[in-house]
Amino acid sequence: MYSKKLRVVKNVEVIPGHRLMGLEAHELAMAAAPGQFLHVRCSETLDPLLRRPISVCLADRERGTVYMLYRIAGKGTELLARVKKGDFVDVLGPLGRGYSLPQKGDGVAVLGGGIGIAPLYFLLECIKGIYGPDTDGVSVFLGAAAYTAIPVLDQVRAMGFSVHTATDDGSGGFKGNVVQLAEEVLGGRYPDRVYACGPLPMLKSLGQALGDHPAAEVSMEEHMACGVGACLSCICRVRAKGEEPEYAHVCKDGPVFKLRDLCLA
Amino acid sequence: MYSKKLRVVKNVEVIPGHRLMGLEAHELAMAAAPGQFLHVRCSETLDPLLRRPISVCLADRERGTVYMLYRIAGKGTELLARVKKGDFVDVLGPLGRGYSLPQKGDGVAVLGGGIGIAPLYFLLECIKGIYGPDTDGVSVFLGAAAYTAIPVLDQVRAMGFSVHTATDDGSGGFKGNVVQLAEEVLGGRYPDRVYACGPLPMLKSLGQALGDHPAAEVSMEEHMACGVGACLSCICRVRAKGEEPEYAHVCKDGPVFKLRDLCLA
Amino acid sequence: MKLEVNIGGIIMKNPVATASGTFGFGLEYAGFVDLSRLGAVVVKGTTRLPRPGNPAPRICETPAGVLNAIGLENPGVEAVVEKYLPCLKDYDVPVIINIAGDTVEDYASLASRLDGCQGVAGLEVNISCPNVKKGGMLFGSDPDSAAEVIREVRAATRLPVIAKLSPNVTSIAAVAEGVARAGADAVSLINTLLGMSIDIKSRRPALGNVMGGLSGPAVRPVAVRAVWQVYRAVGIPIMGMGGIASASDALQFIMAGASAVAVGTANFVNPRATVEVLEGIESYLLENNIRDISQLVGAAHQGI
Amino acid sequence: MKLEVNIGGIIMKNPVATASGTFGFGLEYAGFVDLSRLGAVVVKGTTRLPRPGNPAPRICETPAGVLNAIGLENPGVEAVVEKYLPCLKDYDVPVIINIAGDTVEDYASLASRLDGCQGVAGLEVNISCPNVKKGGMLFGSDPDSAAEVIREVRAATRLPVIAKLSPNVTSIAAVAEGVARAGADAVSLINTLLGMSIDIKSRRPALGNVMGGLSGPAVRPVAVRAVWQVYRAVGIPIMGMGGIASASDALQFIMAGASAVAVGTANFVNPRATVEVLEGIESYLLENNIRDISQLVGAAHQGI
Ligand SMILES: Cc1cc2nc3c(=O)[nH]c(=O)nc-3n(C[C@H](O)[C@H](O)[C@H](O)COP(=O)(O)OP(=O)(O)OC[C@H]3O[C@@H](n4cnc5c(N)ncnc54)[C@H](O)[C@@H]3O)c2cc1C
Ligand SMILES: Cc1cc2nc3c(=O)[nH]c(=O)nc-3n(C[C@H](O)[C@H](O)[C@H](O)COP(=O)(O)OP(=O)(O)OC[C@H]3O[C@@H](n4cnc5c(N)ncnc54)[C@H](O)[C@@H]3O)c2cc1C
Ligand SMILES: Cc1cc2nc3c(=O)[nH]c(=O)nc-3n(C[C@H](O)[C@H](O)[C@H](O)COP(=O)(O)O)c2cc1C
Ligand SMILES: Cc1cc2nc3c(=O)[nH]c(=O)nc-3n(C[C@H](O)[C@H](O)[C@H](O)COP(=O)(O)O)c2cc1C
Ligand code: FES
Ligand code: FES
Repeated sequence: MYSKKLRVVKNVEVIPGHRLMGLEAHELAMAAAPGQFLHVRCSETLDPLLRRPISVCLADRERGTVYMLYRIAGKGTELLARVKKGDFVDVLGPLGRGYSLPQKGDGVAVLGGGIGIAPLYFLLECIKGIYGPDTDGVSVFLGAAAYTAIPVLDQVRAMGFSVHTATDDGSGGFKGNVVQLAEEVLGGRYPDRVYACGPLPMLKSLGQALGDHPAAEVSMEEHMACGVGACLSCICRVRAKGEEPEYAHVCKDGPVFKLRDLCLA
Repeated sequence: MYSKKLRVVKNVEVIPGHRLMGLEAHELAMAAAPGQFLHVRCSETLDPLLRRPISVCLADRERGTVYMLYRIAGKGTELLARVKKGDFVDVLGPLGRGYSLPQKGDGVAVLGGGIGIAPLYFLLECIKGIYGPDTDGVSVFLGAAAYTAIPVLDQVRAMGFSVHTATDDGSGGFKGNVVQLAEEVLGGRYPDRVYACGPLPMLKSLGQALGDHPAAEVSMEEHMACGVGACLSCICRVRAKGEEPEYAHVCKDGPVFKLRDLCLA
Repeated sequence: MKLEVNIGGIIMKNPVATASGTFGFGLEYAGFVDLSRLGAVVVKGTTRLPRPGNPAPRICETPAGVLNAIGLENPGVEAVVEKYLPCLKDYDVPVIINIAGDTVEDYASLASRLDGCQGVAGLEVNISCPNVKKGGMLFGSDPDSAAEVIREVRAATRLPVIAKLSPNVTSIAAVAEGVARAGADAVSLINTLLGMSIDIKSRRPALGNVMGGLSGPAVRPVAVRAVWQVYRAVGIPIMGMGGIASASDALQFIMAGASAVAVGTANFVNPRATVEVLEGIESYLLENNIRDISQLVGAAHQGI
Repeated sequence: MKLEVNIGGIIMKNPVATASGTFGFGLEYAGFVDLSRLGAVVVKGTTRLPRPGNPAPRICETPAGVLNAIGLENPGVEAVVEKYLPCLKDYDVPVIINIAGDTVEDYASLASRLDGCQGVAGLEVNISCPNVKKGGMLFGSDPDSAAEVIREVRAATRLPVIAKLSPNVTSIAAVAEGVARAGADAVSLINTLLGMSIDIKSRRPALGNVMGGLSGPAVRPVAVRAVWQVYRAVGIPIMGMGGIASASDALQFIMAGASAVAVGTANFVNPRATVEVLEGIESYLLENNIRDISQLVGAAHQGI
């Protein structure tokens, strides 16, 4: 875990409003695990003040490059979009606890909603590394508002996975959301390993679909200040024993949690 | 007077720590007079918040380009230095009251200390326009800490003026300040027209040297918020009749004042 | 779409005004903004006699904010009435005079001088200026003294009276209650936060007057909170201000309970800020199918 | 060069501490900063019993600032003593426990529990937290109730007692005088400014707890002013904080009268902020030929 100014080697649009940034970061590339995130300064001035959490989308260990796939959502990501190749970006990371990797042969379902693909892309790379060419047991479900709004879809396909798509407007694949799609494709029989990342409503409906699935893991989002567990701002509710609410901290205890430990209602 | 985002056509270092920025601005180039200034946003974010006043250093009416010569002094000018050709900069102007131009044949002395050359450069261009090739009656005195720290010296020389230089460290020309230099060269006989811009101590000693000179004009600096006379922040003391202090507003009543109207003590 | 609001008897055709002291007497910005498009112009703090204001430096930039110590420089009420008001008559916009004094009598005398003056739509009573030695914020620091000033002003004029409150108090709601009981038709808040900055090179205060008033985006959360608290405490209309630079900033104030808003420091950064705030509010109403801006006033209190 | 300062009996080897609640229990930042280099570590607000804190969202960014409504989530004093203090023993740094309670008795009981506890250098008494329903800022809003808490704490412990003051008052100097008379060995200021933000999409308060505390560079001018005023009012040492992000920020506080400073929100932006502030202060002293940091304390008051 370190804080450094990293040289930008790439910062390009992948689909409208979504960009891929590559950073020269040998140590970071070695250290990062799928599901972990970087805490990024988007400006050197005091506005915006706080860092922005962005998942590691890929760590190319050979070249020493770390990638972030990000959606332009507001002030911070807009400034990030303007950074040019050769500029430097101040990054803290890798932070948080990532996904636990499957063992070769485990049945796997991966569900990504919108920009939720970002950490899953890294996960899929790792799964490919573990599984080799035989990834039949791995089903990937990606969704977005429209077919052209699913980021890095071709790249995921190019990894060799069988990818099912869902779109709200029916412009490609299943018309509906990824959870409905997975339900339909899997016929309600979820494999040993389920990994997801996406908007809260998607995670909620996945929770309903999966019930008490022992290994399903999801990545959570919450507004963050420190990113290292010091400020106690990034809470999410977890199942509690008593009456009092119990909270976990997304930046430190997560961002990846076992779905059944969460209290998403 | 308008507020616009102008395209940057040039932003280059002229001497260490000093840069020249050219802006595509036809209207502004037509409207600007020497001594007037622009009020420049150095960042699109809220930090730094206020605009920075920078003199018009040259208005090229034919090409429709306005130039600013600036010293990197802090946060705002540092951000300005990073702006690239093709970027846009938000500018308000031309603001304030400039120098009154001499009539052909008037004896003229121009004194610039450090970055104080910026508005005087434009003034000299205008004087050249009025006087034609015969600029014998015009003496230019430029000073800085060291010879290599006098901005655009060669360019002023190239205009055809006889330029005298003063340096604190004696690295070029007279060892001392511009006022002492002018005193020496002119033998205490100041011409009809005296124009100056530079740090406050320089203007103060010029005031002492000139006594009640009826036409000497100097450009003043004060921290500004609005730049248009609305906030009443940019005061300088002027000679008052009564006991109470009397203030003028640099952005509106100046930045150029008759030296004898000011209360610089 | 209805944008008109009524601030204690002042009919504004839309909720966007200028904050006193940041817009001169209106004319300084007339080249950038058609004053007739504004809901109201609130002019610079005006005193009985002319005042030179504080020594330099009067302004100092801070993170996302500005400290000022102008010290109520103004030409005095007679010059305002004779020189500035006539120029503003060319515009179709209510003019609100911000008045300030050293004593309760000063306020009362200003109020009666301006009573019945052509072209004056209302008075904003500045009991919250941090930059003067006497009067100003001292009056606004305590519900009783604040009420006393308002009572006397109320008695001296038939004009709508807006009390301008200071955030530098333990309970702004208590002061609001005080002035409401004393007869204020509306309140405006917030004036600047008391602050200071030190120049570490000279090891001296950065402002000539040592302390100053903090304004700009930096103070917006304090201002929104103040509007929220005052909305719950009193029933009179609120003019909200403090760090408004965009329509979404302004909407925060409206949802917190302000019927109108004023743009201050942002004018320095963007001379067209007032009009852009107005246009942004219009778009928001349109996009959200809201017919009348009053539907949004205090909307964020629902269920809390 | 002498950097050592004495804050009411706590000897700090240099004037740079961490602000409570922004540095966890110290260990979260141990990977970035050698804790032994710091003047002091002030830990998260600690209560008698564990507290879950407020519902989400707990944080919201504002211009050059941050609103938080953590609500004193903490594991309770027993866990702090048993789990966290032992880990901090490995570092050569005084540990100051920030204590908070709903009642005066809570404070007294915390103070006596921590009295004589190995590894505790002093107590910072948080009578200024804006994010809890009972206690907190309510105690700090009035000189008398503030003094009452400090008096009881003073009676319950032999440890140095630092009263942490709220800026949300009409006169912070009056509160400082109250706690000084009640036996506080030092004061620290400022805690956060009461603020709020509204999410205009949902038309709801942006924080789960409605209002929150504003911190970060935005509040620095208010904090420097508070230090300036309190320095003139009381003789006990001041720990200054509020928006410090750089050495020059810290020097402003020192010249205004703070003997020590604490870095808060800036840690989130730059985890090495504390050490960088310290190094910058060292350079300033060196460049300006100042042998002892104490020569700078209150320097800006000279002649005013
Ligand atoms: C662990 C984690 C990993 C993430 N990974 C990615 C990723 O790989 N790609 C990507 O595009 N986005 C990711 N996000 C979301 C991303 O952090 C936000 O989109 C981003 O912070 C928005 O900042 P902004 O300034 O552009 O928007 P603004 O709306 O201007 O931000 C204002 C404030 O809200 C916070 N905020 C806004 N949206 C979110 C959000 N969804 N989650 C947390 N804080 C938010 C910002 O951090 C900032 O403090 C991730 C979030 C988390 C918590
Ligand atoms: C009428 C006028 C014309 C000017 N023309 C030029 C020019 O042509 N070239 C040039 O290099 N400089 C010029 N200056 C000075 C220039 O405005 C400052 O150097 C600049 O504002 C510094 O900003 P900063 O953010 O880099 O420095 P910072 O020190 O970070 O600025 C902090 C604050 O102080 C103000 N400030 C700092 N120094 C000055 C100053 N000397 N005068 C006024 N405000 C100041 C800034 O505007 C800002 O609000 C002019 C100033 C005035 C008033
Ligand atoms: C330079 C300046 C001068 C001001 N003068 C006055 C004044 O004369 N009377 C007054 O009531 N408020 C005055 N104010 C306060 C503003 O009207 C407003 O209440 C405050 O600045 C908060 O709004 P803002 O953050 O949008 O600027 C002044 C503010 C500034 C920045
Ligand atoms: C997230 C957060 C949590 C805080 N928790 C506490 C606390 O538990 N006790 C306390 O006295 N102050 C707390 N504070 C206030 C800080 O200690 C400090 O007084 C304030 O933030 C101003 O300093 P800054 O601007 O450098 O952050 C907290 C501040 C923040 C931002
Ligand atoms: S962001 Fe600070 S604890 Fe998670
Ligand atoms: S800068 Fe506002 S009056 Fe001059």
